[in-house]
Amino acid sequence: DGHGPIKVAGIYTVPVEQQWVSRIHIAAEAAAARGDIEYEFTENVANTDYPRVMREYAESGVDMIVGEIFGVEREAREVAGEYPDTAFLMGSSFKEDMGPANLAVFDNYIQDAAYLSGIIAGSMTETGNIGMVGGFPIPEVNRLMHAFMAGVREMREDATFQVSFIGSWFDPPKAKETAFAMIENGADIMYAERFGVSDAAQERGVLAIGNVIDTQADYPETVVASAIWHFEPTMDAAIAAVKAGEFTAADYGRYSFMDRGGSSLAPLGTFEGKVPQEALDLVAEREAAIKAGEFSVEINDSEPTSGS
Amino acid sequence: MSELFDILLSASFWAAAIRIASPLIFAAMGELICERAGVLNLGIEGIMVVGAFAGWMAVYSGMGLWPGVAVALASGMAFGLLHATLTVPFGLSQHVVGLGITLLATSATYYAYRIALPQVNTPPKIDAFDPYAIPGLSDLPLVGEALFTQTPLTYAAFVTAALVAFVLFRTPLGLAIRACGENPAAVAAQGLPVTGLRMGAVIVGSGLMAVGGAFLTMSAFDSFFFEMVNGRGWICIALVVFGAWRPGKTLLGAVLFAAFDALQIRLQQTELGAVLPYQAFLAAPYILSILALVVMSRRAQVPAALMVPFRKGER
Amino acid sequence: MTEGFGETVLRLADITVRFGPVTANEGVSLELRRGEVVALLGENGAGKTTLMNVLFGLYAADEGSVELFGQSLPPGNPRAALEAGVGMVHQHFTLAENLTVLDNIALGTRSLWSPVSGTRALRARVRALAEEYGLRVDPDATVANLTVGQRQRVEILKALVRDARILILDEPTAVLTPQESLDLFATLRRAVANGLSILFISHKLHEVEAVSDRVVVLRHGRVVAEAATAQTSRAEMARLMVGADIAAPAPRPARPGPVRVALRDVTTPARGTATGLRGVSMELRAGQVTGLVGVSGNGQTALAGLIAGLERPERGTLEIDGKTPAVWTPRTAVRAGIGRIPEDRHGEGTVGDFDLTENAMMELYSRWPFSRAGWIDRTSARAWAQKIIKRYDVRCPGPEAPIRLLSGGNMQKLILGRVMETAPDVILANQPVRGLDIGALTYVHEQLLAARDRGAAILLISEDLDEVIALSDVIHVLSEGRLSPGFERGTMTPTELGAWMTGAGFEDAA
Amino acid sequence: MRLEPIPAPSLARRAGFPALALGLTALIAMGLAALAGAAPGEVAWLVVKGAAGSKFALLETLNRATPLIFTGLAVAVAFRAKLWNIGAEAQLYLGAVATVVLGTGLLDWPAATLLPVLAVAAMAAGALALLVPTFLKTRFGVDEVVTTLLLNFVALLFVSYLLEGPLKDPMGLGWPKSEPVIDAARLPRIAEGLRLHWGFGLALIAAVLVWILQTRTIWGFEIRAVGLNLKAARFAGMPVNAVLVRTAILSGGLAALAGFSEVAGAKGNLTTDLSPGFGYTGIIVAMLALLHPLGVVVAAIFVAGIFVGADSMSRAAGVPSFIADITLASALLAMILALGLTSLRIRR
Ligand SMILES: Nc1ncnc2c1ncn2[C@@H]1O[C@H](COP(=O)(O)OP(=O)(O)OP(=O)(O)O)[C@@H](O)[C@H]1O
Ligand SMILES: Nc1ncnc2c1ncn2[C@@H]1O[C@H](COP(=O)(O)OP(=O)(O)OP(=O)(O)O)[C@@H](O)[C@H]1O
Ligand SMILES: [Mg+2]
Ligand SMILES: [Mg+2]
Repeated sequence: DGHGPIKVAGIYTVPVEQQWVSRIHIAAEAAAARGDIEYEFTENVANTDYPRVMREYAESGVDMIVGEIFGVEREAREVAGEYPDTAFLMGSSFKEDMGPANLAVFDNYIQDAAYLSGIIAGSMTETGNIGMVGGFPIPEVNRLMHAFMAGVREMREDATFQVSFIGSWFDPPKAKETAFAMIENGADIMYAERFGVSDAAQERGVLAIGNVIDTQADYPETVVASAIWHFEPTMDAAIAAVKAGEFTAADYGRYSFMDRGGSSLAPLGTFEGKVPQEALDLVAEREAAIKAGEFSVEINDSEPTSGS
Repeated sequence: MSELFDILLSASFWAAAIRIASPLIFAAMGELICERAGVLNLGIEGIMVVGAFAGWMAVYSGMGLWPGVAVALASGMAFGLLHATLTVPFGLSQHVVGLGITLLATSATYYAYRIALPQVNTPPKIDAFDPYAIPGLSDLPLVGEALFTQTPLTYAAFVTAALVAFVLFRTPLGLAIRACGENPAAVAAQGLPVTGLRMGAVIVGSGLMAVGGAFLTMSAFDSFFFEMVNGRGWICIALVVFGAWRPGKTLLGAVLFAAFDALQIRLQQTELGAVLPYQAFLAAPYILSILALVVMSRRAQVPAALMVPFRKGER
Repeated sequence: MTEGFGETVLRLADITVRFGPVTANEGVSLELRRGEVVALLGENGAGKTTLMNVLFGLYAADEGSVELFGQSLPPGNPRAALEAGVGMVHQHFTLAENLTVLDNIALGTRSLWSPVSGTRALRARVRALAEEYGLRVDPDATVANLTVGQRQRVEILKALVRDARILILDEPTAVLTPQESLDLFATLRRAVANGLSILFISHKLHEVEAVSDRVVVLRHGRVVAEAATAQTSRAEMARLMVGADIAAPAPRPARPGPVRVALRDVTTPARGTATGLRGVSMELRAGQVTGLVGVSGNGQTALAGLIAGLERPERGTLEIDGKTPAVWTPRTAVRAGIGRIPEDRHGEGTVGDFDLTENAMMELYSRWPFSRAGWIDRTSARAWAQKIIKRYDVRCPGPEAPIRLLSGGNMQKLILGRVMETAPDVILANQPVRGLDIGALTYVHEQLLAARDRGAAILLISEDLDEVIALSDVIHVLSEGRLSPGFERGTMTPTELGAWMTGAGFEDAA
Repeated sequence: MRLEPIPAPSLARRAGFPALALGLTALIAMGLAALAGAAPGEVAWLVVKGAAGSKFALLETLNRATPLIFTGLAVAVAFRAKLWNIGAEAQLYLGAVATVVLGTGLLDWPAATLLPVLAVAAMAAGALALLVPTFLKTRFGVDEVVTTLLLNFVALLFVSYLLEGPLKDPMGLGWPKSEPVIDAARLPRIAEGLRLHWGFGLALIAAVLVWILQTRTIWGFEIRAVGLNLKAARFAGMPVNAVLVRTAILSGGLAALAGFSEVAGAKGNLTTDLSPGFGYTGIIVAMLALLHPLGVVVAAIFVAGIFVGADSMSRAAGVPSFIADITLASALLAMILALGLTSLRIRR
């Protein structure tokens, strides 16, 4: 298209290993590898420092800033307002109409895939007792848990769920202990929102469902299915908009939906042939319906609780 | 109520408590040694991070597990040397040095991680310590599963506590260390090297803290994550006070604290879990620790020269 | 002058020690022979402790050398001194209070790398030595629970266990009761008979006379005199120390006035190892010194605390000028015009890191002119401190110097000054001359008598019977919390008081 | 060989050692940058530029220093009385909670009355948070290092509960944060368009007031006496427990002002990551300042400047951003060593 690479800066409040952020980071690196962008990033930025870092990058002349402003919505919009020539593509709880014209929002709307992973889980559980360990009950986590639970119920109406939040993004030993407790309490499938949960499942010989990233390679006997977030469609759409000079306030959240390729169910891999056909059929049917726009999974951002 | 008893009577609950306690035991013993010698070591949180990284990295790059533990120990001792140099001969503020070392050790670890593993992915896994059922003992009812089917590093934690108790209370070296924490002038008057003793205690203590960190990446889990130490070091500071600076009571405190933690995880799935917010459960071990301190409070046990720098021949 | 003793065991040659601008020792030379007891005399701050610290290796001398048993001692190395057979009992005890007696003695007796503590053998040895030298103390007691006299014994045991052949005692009797001092001297005699040599520092000249073979006098860091004890006298020693003649204050008749403080059947609770008061009644009259004696631990602390405002009667009443105060705290005691000289000048009397000005106004800061409406007036405070420094001859770098740098005697003078300058109606003088040299001691006594003469009621608590007998118009004895009747000046001999102190008098009276 | 204190260090020592410390810090930062493959040459300059090279940079430094001044003062005041308050973090959060509870519309007053009321309410909340450990200390002899430390965790979980429960912003779309405070509850910006707000001015005023209190009033005299020798203070007639309580109120209140200032000045609302450890950094700030209230201002600006500058340098030089914390930690340790060496010399 005659354009050289645009300059993109990522600003993340956690290290880039964190699942959610890692998807953005990997998409950006892929775009950089293709030569579409020049990419640099700053990680582990406290929210107190976030507006300053935004401003520094904007001052340095980057074309687009990608990041997450859940904790600094108001200040971030102020900064964006001062740099109308810079595109801001930000993970945010709000919608595009609340901010300046150059700030677009996105989030991990992968409830479709989470729902499908729930169907598989529902078909694999024997006890009907499912354990779920999360970091914090924020919308990005809650909506996937709800979608997953809805999927499970498609196969097991009587399923019960154990839900716990460990109050930390990075404490695999704690997540593991929490998972152990749930397994002792009868869970035979673990929903692995955090690192450490699949490890507990593996050690105790129960199954796990992955989330956001695919970790089956690490737990071949344990992780049955995963709902994967692909940030590439979001990133690529934003890059194209910037290059075309058409970047405006918009909700890029749609690009995370399954029909846009923003999420998918990971290949069954080692569990090929081990999942009941009945479930696979339902998954195929619903996936087609979702992609055709005939079926939508409810987006429920409220905190899930234990129970049925 | 009956649910509570069911939990408390299950071997797996106590096994979890012992697992959770293990890193705390190592690190709390390290802190105890430092404080017995008269040095408050607030570097503990950062030193645990270093140990968690160093041990794991060593194994990841091809070393055996026990050599990895040794690397963790050495990394902690290196930071201990820095802490000791600044606080003992120079007598600088133990608060600043400790918090500064926590900041330094943490950030240096993360920096090293980024340079060592620049490609972003899930951190690689190592073959961590596996549980080892001690023949005979592990067949005992309840305690067999709780105590004797743990990883070797957990056994090492208990052995360490026993060793620390033995050295501190049964050997001349331990006596000298304790005396340094009570009245360094008395130690100097016997011709013993207060500076050397205090530095040695801080270095060895820091090494143990690092092993506590390594437990997280080499036994409790099998890879390294930023921030995974998650405040455990600060808990150990509290455990030492709770244990009245005695290894046995400190160990007991660690197990109790861990038991509260294991209990809150389980109680979240009971009816209580539906009523109380999850934060109440997470806060319970801290609040119970404070209450336990109120019940136990015996101030007289504080090493009299804790945080008091010593320079020979100063009035 | 040293004939009759064995070979020279210790030779200090031309020792000079400087602390910044202060020269604590200047060209000091000294010899000690086997079986000899040498007393080191000198004013507060003359450099005695410094010299002993050099000998023991705690300080390194700037110039000069130390030779032990013919071998020169490496400087600044207490280990070497210990191994050469020097034992030191420090002026301020070097004991770890939260450890046991045995632990304190064991410290440093074995290689640090020894895998066993060897306490069993040591306990036996301590028992044996304690028996031999009459140093009774429970090896398993925690030092914090011991009386000063018992701590003293632990310190000596520490030296004996190491087979010390030279024993340094820095003011060993400053905090001992007369009986404890006598026990100590008996011990020392046994040690000397066994071939020990002793260097001994004391301000109490009668002890020096009784115990030492030879005296060495330091003034301003230099040796100014040396003499066989037999060939000198107390007056001579005092003159050599101070450089001028010292005369004890002449006794003058008291003119007792009204009762200022009265205790009516007061009982106080016991605190730790310290006995409380048991039904004590007592009156402090204006213009009169009331002396209080007793074996340490018999309620002196409780009585002093009561007058100082730290303690309240559990039963009975305390009356100040005929009225029972509703609130009784240190603050109300100060307000009621009670001047207090505390027993422990480091712990209670002063704040070491405060300067002299701040220490001088410790009790008065909330009053005019030291503060107005909550604001401190440093200028008034400094002027006040300067006045005390001048009047009471407090030797110090100035009112802005931290008080911890002062010698004990000078610290005591500042406390005395801040009490006396408010012209209190009642003065509590608790061990007012502990550790002071003869010059300072005489000065303090004169000041107390002057206060009496202008009408103050004085309570003098001391373990030094001679001091109490010399100064008091009325003497009471405390024993197990009970108070004897008041004995008028001149009616009691030390022996009779001693009987009351052991409790005998109470039995006879009952 | 041993170290001995110098009574009155020369100006050369007092300026020279800190300069050496900064030099050492620069060397460490350069070495680390080189390790990450960046050219070390400009590193030191980039730090200075990032901290104070422009009006924006300078104001950002002062902005980040603002909460540190408050928490530094809080710690300095408490440590003077040997009240080991490690809980400034908890007090900060409780101050913020009070600000949010009253400032989001409950009190609909004009700024001139609302702001002082919010500040006082915040101080009361922070004071309360420290009074609990102080009471446990004076009443039961419980070590306050541990209680204040543990209460940090409890306070943060409490805030987390509030933000997911009663204080949750209904407009926040599920993210745990409070409603924004009303406009009248916002501290105005000092310069339009930049982040620095009048919380900084308030911090300076607080520092001067604390300094006056400590050096010129009988309360300050009592606090220092109690800290240096509690027995002597009691003997002299000082109301020791009352002094500790007063100190706790002052210290907790100052820390809480950091929370007030961050909410009313910087953020406008409360989240669980309001403070990236300002309470703990306050301890460092206080000790670097040798507990001097005016020194706290300097130390806070120093700490903030090093961090902001080194963080900016990490982007300019293209090295992992963790270098900012390493640089800060090195600077702290080097500086505390330099301050120590200023008044010490080696003898033989
Ligand atoms: N560590 C030190 N630092 C600075 N000055 C010191 C030190 N030790 C002693 N001095 C000073 O050296 C001088 C001699 O002190 P020293 O303690 O030797 O006196 P002393 O004769 O033992 O007095 P006292 O009878 O009061 O015990 C005093 O002026 C004292 O202030
Ligand atoms: N500098 C000191 N170092 C150690 N102990 C001291 C010191 N000064 C005083 N003491 C002692 O602490 C002990 C505690 O009090 P104890 O019950 O033994 O006696 P008491 O009732 O206080 O009577 P008194 O004070 O007259 O001896 C006393 O023996 C007291 O003399
Ligand atoms: Mg002396
Ligand atoms: Mg006493």
